[in-house]
Amino acid sequence: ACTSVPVDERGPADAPTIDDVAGREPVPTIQLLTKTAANDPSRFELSRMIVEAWQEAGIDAELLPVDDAQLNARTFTGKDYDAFVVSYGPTPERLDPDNLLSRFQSDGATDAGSNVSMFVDPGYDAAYLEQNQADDAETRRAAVEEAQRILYDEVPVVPLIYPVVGAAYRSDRWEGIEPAVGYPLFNVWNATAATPLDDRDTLVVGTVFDPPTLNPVLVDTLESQIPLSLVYDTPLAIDADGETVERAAESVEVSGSEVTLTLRDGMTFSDGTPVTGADLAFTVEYLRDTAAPLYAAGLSGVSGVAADGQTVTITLAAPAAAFTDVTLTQLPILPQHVWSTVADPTTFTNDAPVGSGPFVLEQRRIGESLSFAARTDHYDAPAADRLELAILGSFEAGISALTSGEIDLYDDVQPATQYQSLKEADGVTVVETQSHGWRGLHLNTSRAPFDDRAFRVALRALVPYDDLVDVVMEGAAEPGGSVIAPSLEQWHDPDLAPFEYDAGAAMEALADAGYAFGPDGRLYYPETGS
Amino acid sequence: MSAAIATVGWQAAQRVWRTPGAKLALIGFGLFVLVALIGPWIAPYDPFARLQLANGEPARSIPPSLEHPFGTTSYGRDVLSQVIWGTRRTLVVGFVGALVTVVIGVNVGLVAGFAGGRTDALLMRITDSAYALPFLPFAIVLVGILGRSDVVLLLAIAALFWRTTARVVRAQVLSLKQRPFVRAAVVGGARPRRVLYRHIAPNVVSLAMLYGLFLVTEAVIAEASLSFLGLAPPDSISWGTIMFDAFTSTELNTTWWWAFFPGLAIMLFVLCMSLLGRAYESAQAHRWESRQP
Amino acid sequence: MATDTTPPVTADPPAPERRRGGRPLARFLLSRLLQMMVTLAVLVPLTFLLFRAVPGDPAAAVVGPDMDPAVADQLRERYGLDQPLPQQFLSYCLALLQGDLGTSFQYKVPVVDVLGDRLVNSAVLVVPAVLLAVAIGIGLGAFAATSGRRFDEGVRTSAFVIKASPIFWVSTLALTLFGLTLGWVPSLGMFSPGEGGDGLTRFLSLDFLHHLALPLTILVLYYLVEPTLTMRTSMKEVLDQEFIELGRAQGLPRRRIVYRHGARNAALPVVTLAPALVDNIIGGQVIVETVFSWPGMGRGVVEAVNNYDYPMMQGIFLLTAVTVIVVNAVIDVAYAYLDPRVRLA
Amino acid sequence: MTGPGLDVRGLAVTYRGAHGDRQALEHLDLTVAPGRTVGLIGRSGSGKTTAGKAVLGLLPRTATVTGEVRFDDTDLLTMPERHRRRLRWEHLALVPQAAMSALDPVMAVDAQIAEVVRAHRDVGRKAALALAHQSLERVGIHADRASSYPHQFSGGMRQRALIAMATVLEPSVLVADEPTTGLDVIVQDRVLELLVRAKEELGLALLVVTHDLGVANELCDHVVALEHGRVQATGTPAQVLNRPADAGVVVPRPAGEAAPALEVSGVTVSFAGGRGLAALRRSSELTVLRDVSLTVGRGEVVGLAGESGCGKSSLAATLVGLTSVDDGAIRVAGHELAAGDRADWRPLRRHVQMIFQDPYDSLNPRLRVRDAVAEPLVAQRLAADDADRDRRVTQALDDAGLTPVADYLDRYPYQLSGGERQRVAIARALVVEPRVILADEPVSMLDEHTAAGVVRLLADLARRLDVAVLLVSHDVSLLRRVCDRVAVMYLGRIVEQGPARDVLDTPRHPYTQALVRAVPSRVPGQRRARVLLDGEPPSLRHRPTGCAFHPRCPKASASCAGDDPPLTDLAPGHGAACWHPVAVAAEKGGARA
Ligand SMILES: Nc1ncnc2c1ncn2[C@@H]1O[C@H](COP(=O)(O)OP(=O)(O)OP(=O)(O)O)[C@@H](O)[C@H]1O
Ligand SMILES: Nc1ncnc2c1ncn2[C@@H]1O[C@H](COP(=O)(O)OP(=O)(O)OP(=O)(O)O)[C@@H](O)[C@H]1O
Ligand SMILES: [Mg+2]
Ligand SMILES: [Mg+2]
Ligand code: NI
Repeated sequence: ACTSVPVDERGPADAPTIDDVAGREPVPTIQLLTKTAANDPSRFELSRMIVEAWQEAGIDAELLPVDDAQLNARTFTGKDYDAFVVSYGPTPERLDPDNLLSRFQSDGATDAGSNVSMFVDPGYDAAYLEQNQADDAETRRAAVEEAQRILYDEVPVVPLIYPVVGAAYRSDRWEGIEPAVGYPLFNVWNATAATPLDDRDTLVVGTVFDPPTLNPVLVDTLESQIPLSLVYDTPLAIDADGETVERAAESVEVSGSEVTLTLRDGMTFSDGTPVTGADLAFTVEYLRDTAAPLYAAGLSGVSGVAADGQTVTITLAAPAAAFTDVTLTQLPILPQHVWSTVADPTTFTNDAPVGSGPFVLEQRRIGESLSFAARTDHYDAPAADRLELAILGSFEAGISALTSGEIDLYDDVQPATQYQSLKEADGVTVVETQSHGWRGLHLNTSRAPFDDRAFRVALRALVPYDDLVDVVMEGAAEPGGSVIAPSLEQWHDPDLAPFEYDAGAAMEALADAGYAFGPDGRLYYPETGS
Repeated sequence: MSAAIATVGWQAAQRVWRTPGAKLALIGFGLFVLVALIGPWIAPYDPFARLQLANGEPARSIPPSLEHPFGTTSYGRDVLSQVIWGTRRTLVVGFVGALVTVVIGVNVGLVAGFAGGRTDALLMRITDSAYALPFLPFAIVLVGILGRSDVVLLLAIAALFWRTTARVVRAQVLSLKQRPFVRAAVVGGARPRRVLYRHIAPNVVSLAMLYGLFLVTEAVIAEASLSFLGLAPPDSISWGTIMFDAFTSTELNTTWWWAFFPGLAIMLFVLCMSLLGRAYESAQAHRWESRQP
Repeated sequence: MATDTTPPVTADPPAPERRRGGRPLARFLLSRLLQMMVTLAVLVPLTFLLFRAVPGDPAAAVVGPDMDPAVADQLRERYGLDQPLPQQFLSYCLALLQGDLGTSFQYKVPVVDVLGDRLVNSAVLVVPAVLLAVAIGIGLGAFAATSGRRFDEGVRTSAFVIKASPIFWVSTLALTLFGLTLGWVPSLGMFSPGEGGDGLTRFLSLDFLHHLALPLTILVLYYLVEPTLTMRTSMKEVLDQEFIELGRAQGLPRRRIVYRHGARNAALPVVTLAPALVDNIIGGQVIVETVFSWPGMGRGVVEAVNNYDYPMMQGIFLLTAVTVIVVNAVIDVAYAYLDPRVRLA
Repeated sequence: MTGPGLDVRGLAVTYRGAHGDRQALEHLDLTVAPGRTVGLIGRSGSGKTTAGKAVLGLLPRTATVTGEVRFDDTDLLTMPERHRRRLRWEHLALVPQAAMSALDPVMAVDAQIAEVVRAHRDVGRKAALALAHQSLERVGIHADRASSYPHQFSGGMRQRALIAMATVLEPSVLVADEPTTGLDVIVQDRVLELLVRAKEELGLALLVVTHDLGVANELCDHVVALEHGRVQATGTPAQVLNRPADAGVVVPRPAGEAAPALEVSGVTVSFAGGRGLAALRRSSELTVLRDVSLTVGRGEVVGLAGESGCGKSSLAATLVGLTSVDDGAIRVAGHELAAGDRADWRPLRRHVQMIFQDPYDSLNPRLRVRDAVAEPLVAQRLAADDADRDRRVTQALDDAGLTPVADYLDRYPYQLSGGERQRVAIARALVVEPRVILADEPVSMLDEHTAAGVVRLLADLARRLDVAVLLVSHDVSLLRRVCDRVAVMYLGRIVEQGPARDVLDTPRHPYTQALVRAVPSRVPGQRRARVLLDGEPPSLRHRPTGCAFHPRCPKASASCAGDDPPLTDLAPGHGAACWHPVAVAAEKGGARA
């Protein structure tokens, strides 16, 4: 017979109890915000399980699923929450630790600031700054380790799981496709490397994400970057292993706050104009000055740009380690002769983008498809003649389209289990990669009881990590630990062990801090004055 | 007027019962209502519980069997229990939606038809405009703007569905107004309010009930459609949300039962209601209007 | 005396209006146009209020784990949502008059640019579905009304069952069965990736028809119910009428009576069904487009909602309403043309 | 040219139904020889139409027909449908009962006739149309109207078109089912004339189905009376139609001037015409009553006659305040209401009451008799208490002749017969003890016997309770029987007014004369001279100039089109609005002939 998943062995074994609650306040009900089951079923499941475990342990908690916008408004832009479940995707920029670490700086701990957990810790700020401005790898790594250790110990955030993400392609038709970090299959490397095994000439990539715009000034989501990266070259790029490598730039030199790039010779934009350092210099200033949502933040530290032939020197106000690894690996090189004539870049649709990338946009049909033609004169010329991005109506549509062969490659950052049914499909290869993104629990350290580290530690110990991995993720995940995922080997601190469910430790932490369960079964704050 | 509704309602039920072919629908309807009322006590499992097999494996995607007559979902939940729990929300939305709509529709129709002139013209232009708004896009947008909640859903239903009832009632009132017995009431010295509520309104009640019955099915389908599109209130369970889960699970081709049974429930319920409506209609047809002694 | 002799039977009143489609029709058109304007005049402020009273926040959809919160203010400013409401309404109306529905939050391009394609995509699915459904419905209804009890009952029962079956259920199951399990039809979109092509000729390709088959079939089935039932009832009523009986008495062949006199009259109410069916038609379209990933207006509205793209929602909403109003007006006029009682009234 | 006749033997029809079988016709025998007319008469539902259709083989499949229908020595009933179909219209034609709906509304009239022609004769479109036009011409519909659609025709024209359609192939047998029901008497007269002419010209064997004994009397050589599907009597009209058990003549009111209870002077009423935007324009207003003046004294019964649509009901509605007055004054029981005075009618409601035409619909279906009758008392708060109310309700029902009252108090309208309903309506009018009762065609929907009872009751009440009664009716013989005075309306004007006998026996206005004479005589053997007025009844929308009657008036002169004649007294108390009133002496002789 079927039974519900037992939550036994989790009882508050040696929970601190008291008979007299005089002089104590009860801990209010904790609200855990999450997305609705409709928006994100597995996140909803994770959250439900956590709340159930907390309740089981005697802590009053309730689940509050809300819409995307409401969730964002209450958390990222409002900070009006107790705890919420977040999902940090495995985006390329997160291959560098700076992106995640930057989210815990004290000066971002305002209602509209980027420090969602409202975490304030001067020691952390120092560590963050050090890694950000370090100019040698060793110092930076040490500072990164220090920063992640502080987050691990102070618990403003609890990474719950690192999902294993899946992707799949028709290996009976294409070769040369290799899994990479970030988006494992759909990236510029595979787009150019994919080679047909038969006489087909178009690589058809399925996606549920309809890239909203091809105007770099307007692009505001990381996902929209991918089509952009096919059309526009970037000076640097992150390769399949997560290393920063040269791309349009032949060489890059960093000395203190000065970055010097030398562009390849002989590159042309798709309209035939040669690519020069002036274009890159223009781009840097243009995207900074037009406040392009995706790039302006990274470029804000640029205090000066100078171009000389193919060489460009960028001066930063202060050294920034992430500038090369994050900003320059994303930055599309724009043709100055096109953009300098654009009257209002915010209404410019950029229907026929002129770039120096390996592909040119042939046609874009909103909600249906984008098709690209390969540029044979590119230094990394694609093996296939064309690439088509087919916009799908739903994730499941992509699964069936790959099965039936309507698409060749499908890479929609989803847990690997979602690709399960493809494993049996003929001619399809499913790729599973350990994500460097994670799902986690942000705790609002600016309000009680989350302002108390002991309480945060207790809550963290009451999360049933194994169940999250086994039941919700169906095994396609690793239990959480540091904010820098273990898969980012060069930054992850291996000393920080994965979390484990440990009710005893939780109760101990509560008892030590003076919390106790009253005769009514509720948890009470420590006695005031003590 | 509520007394009129009560008597008309009871007499209607009796007559419908005697109408051939309606018994089955009435029984089916009764069953649905019963399930909605006592669902939580008869559901074999917690609808949200992730079930395990005896060997500790999650009870994922089990086809219909004795143990799980409607099978289980890919999360290992019992579909039958979900359908049973979903009945309540579905029916509540259906009936409350229909009630609100009928009340609005009947009153708009009564006032427009009876007052005539400018009031009528204005109300009818508004009704026309309501006809220009197709329900589903309207509701989707409304939910998108005001948030996913039952109140918004009912608002959407109430905001549009009254239009048919209003039109029909208005037409009825216009014809009643010209009927000699209403003119006779005026000649007899009845004031407008008395004419409207004593002579006209009771003759509209059975029509309103009929539209009420049909509106229940419309509201149920509306709720289910929105839920299916993922616009149900968070954490709610209805036949539509079960199907939404099934549809977005990517495992529909291996767990057809997940979507099949909640859909079947909707179909049977709607069928029951339409059959009832028809039975009521035919039971009503010659009752009061009979010209034969 | 004059009255006692039989006078020649003469002097009927003069024919009131002999020019067909003359002034009465023009007057009718004019009044219909005016009525349309009034409806629009009610709708436009209503839409505006609906969307602006609860101002949309394009930032909310974007700022999140992947985006810096600082971007939010920047975006709000860009979409000019900080102006006072009356001023916004004015600029909204002025823009509307120029056919400008605003700029999509999501796509960053004018809403009309996106909607044009989507409207065409919806039309190629819905228009054939409606036409087929009406044609088949009229035929089936007429046939059911005039054929034996058993067939008639069968048609009626099937109609009721189809009517009771939610379309999302039917489409989901059909997609699962024919698309996924049996693999007879493609499961998504309008074209196989890589096909597509350009211009309207792409809708003539085999690939398109293959994609069209299942959603079209489901829509036709779904749309079929009302015309069939209406035609059936109306046909039965017409067949009970005196002029049909007279046709029999006149010795006209049965088929001629039923189809030339009966069906022609009975089909008129089917035409007037249109306004009442709008909900059906558009509701079915939204669902089918969503289930089959059909890039039309229906899926557009769902996507717009999921992306908090208010200008897009508003645009679709208004465009749908206008389409409905115009189509209804056209149908009214068509009806007036078909029925001499209206045309020459 | 004379074709074969029709011979029906032992015809019986049974309808199979969900609730068992129903024998609609039992053993009917009749013979219609060429050039002869046989009438089938009887009350509604007695099986007349069934018989007519059975003859043509037009009954639905649920009907079982036995017996013999012999035409030209063959039995139509045993003939295969294929053959029968060919016979129909070529030899046996029908003028169906419902002229209003017997023509296909979406097809031009001449095209419909041509279609029949082409179904039977191998002729081209043109030739068929020509034949259709010829046939329409014969019934007085000219080519320029022939291609109209049915809705553009008046009722009379449609009936004529149907006759044209039935005779286009010059059949031998014609079955005319209620050919004049629903038509105005003057139009009826013309249609009857047409039928007779067609019969004579074509040598038809004519079978007429009617419930109007007058029509049967005038038209038929032989009559078969049906009752519940059984032949009740058969023979010549003289043998079958004994003079109807008349309501007897109501006791006339004692002579002398009655104190006026209701006075109307110069009342003009118009309605906003048209629909939609047209309603906003003043020019589309429709004046339905023009300068109407009328007096009804206490205890007096005044009749109001006129053809359909002339404004009789509008006047009645105006007098109870259901319609507002543009001009003129109304004085009821001492209360004066001036024009434009939309003022409160409420104080007058207890003095003026109305009885509506349709007994089946003038009672609220949801109120019991008790409540229906009490309604005016409750609405006007006239009863002192419940006991008083009950007493007055009982009294009113008793006055209305519903005894024993207790039997009726708790019934719903659907449990009452038409006559009983009308009596409840009368009781409701009486319960407030009004001074004036307006009865708008109170008996036109009742069968003759019931109608006689109701009318006698009204007249009796007028005498007994001293109530003034305005009786609206188009039934001249009814008015003759019960009224003290009669007013005749034409297109919203009163064209003649005076003592009932004077007006009805010696009409002075040509219209009244036509109206009175057009009523088919029910005296067996009496053949009346037909009136046969020109043209169609005019509509208010196209009101002729001057004397509105002049386009149809046999005596009209050029001047008639100029000025509208005033109502002038031609004899004491007897006025007519005509430039050329009918001479008295000549008329007297004519009427008696
Ligand atoms: N198709 C039918 N099926 C069953 N019963 C019928 C059918 N047609 C007529 N009847 C019944 O047969 C009886 C005779 O009807 P018929 O139409 O012949 O009456 P009628 O004398 O013409 O009456 P009316 O004056 O009202 O036209 C009625 O009781 C009627 O209800
Ligand atoms: N509410 C109204 N609006 C516009 N026209 C009306 C209205 N009521 C009546 N009429 C018109 O007024 C004219 C007189 O109608 P009324 O009912 O008074 O005639 P009637 O003499 O009672 O006829 P009948 O003998 O057919 O009852 C008709 O032409 C009618 O169409
Ligand atoms: Mg009859
Ligand atoms: Mg009348
Ligand atoms: Ni003369």
